[in-house]
Amino acid sequence: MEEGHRLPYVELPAFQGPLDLLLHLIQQEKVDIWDIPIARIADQFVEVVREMENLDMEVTSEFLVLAAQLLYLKSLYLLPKPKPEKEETEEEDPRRELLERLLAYRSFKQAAEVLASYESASGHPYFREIDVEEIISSFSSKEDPLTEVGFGDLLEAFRRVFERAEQGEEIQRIAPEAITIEEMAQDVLRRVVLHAKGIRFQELLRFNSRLEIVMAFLSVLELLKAGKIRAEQPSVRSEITVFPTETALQDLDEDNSK
Amino acid sequence: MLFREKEMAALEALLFVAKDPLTIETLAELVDLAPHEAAELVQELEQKYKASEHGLALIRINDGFKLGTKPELAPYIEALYKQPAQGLSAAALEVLSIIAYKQPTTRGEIDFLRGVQSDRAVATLVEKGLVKEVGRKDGPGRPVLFGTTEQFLVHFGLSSLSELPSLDTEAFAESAGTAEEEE
Amino acid sequence: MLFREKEMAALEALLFVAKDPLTIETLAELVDLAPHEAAELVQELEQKYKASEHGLALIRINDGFKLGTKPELAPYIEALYKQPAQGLSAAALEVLSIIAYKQPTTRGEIDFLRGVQSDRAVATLVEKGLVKEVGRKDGPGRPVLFGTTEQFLVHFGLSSLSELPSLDTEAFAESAGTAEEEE
Repeated sequence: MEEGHRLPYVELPAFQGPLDLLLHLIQQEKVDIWDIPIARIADQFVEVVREMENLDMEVTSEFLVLAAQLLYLKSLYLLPKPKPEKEETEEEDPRRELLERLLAYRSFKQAAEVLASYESASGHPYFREIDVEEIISSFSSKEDPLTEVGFGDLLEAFRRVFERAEQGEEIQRIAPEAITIEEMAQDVLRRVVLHAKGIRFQELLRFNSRLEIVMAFLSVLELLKAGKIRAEQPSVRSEITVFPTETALQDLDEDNSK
Repeated sequence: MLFREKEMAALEALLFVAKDPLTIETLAELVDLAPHEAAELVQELEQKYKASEHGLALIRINDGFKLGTKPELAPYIEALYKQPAQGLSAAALEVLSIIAYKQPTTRGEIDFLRGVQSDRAVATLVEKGLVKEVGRKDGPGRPVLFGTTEQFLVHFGLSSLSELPSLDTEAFAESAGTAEEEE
Repeated sequence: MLFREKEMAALEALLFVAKDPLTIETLAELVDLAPHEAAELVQELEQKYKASEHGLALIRINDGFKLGTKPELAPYIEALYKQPAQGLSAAALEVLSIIAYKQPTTRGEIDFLRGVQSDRAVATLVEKGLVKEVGRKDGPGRPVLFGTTEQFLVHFGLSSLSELPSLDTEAFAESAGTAEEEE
């Protein structure tokens, strides 16, 4: 190296990466990127990286990789060329890939500088923070969630509840013999609750088997004892009608809150 | 104060972005004016927005101000934020029917009658304003009692709950039986 | 169109409450006007706000409009928020320019173009809402693709990506090919 060759002046911390550093060195040479003196630039690059290490700065592997690449390119120029120069095409320029990358990097860096100037130039507009939920909830006439729902639909929905209670889906799936008094009582109570005006004992039966009649009767007795239903029988021969009591509903809530 | 154009513009911008209302004192400090001057400008702004070609208005909340839209333009904003009509789920409709006919009623009763947990459906109905808490039931746990809302009545064009068509439970029972046979 | 006062007011209110920029078509539909009439009113509004005593401005973002504050009043708003405008770091700006010009693009491509890892900067930009994931690239690892947001346009006072300053070098296009191969 020539004696007295000035150290590249660099503000070390400002580099965004090895390409940034390389670009900086080339710009100091004031030559076109395609005409860079690769040997000198390579030396300078290595020197700056060493300097960075001396300053205990973070020298990422990317810097070292590029330094190696530059030294390799430098070595190519020091070796005698095997081929006559006239056949050399641009594609064979070993610097090509690196320099293209550098050019691309330079254009993005310039674009970044333009963006920075936009950013600081005039400030930018501010917008309101829009709380969509709040806006929607402020509407005086809320969207009617019942659009296209009529009485028919409401009654139909209620009928479905009834239907399920009447069918006692679970009860039907399981053979009555396998059902406990408690389960049977639940089933009976559900239907009694739905029939505020009372339901006849006969209506509680689905299978009409002796066993079911016995089970249902025991259930009614249990529910009567618990005060959840009350029963009316105008005469010994007439049918028993059962009604829900207040207690029945109270217990539901108790069960539910458990 | 026609020559206070920059301060006027700044006030407008501040009142525009403010989430919480800004007091005259805050505004005055931000635009570097005496409070009485700021107050004067705010008043001017308020007047300006009163013109019918303006859709904004100065809204006064307690001691503060912010920009908002004129109340009469709400329908346009509703149209902008109109959400696709979301029908009620079958479950929600069932719960609604139970509440409508058995009100006031509790979650426990609803669950029991449907044979399944109904908390989600109840919450949806409350959120949509069709159902509301109407009190608490005496007894253990004092469970919440639910009833239908005015919105519910409005939708069905009822002036009171007594106008709900009566429920013929007998007919229901029969139709349920029929449905069973058909199955 | 001085007699279109109500529509004018409605437009102003809509542009005030809109979360996303509204197109002329949407506005026209909402205020029940023909698109060319709505466009005329919007332009009138834009002009009106240009007067120096107004702090608001009609901001054009892509094909849409929304109301915002005039850029030059930003210091007042930053004072209100007690948030001095913080510029982006040089690294973030580099990454942002790469994403802006090459979107949709991947972290791999950004790293290659900058010659340095950019994950921190990308994360910062995503956090600031200037950049977002826009999909995934086909191919090994299905890397995330990044693109700029509307907030990006607003932040730099651009109304669309086409207003980005043009990149100067012809090597730009070629380098794209190289980066592709490297990945």
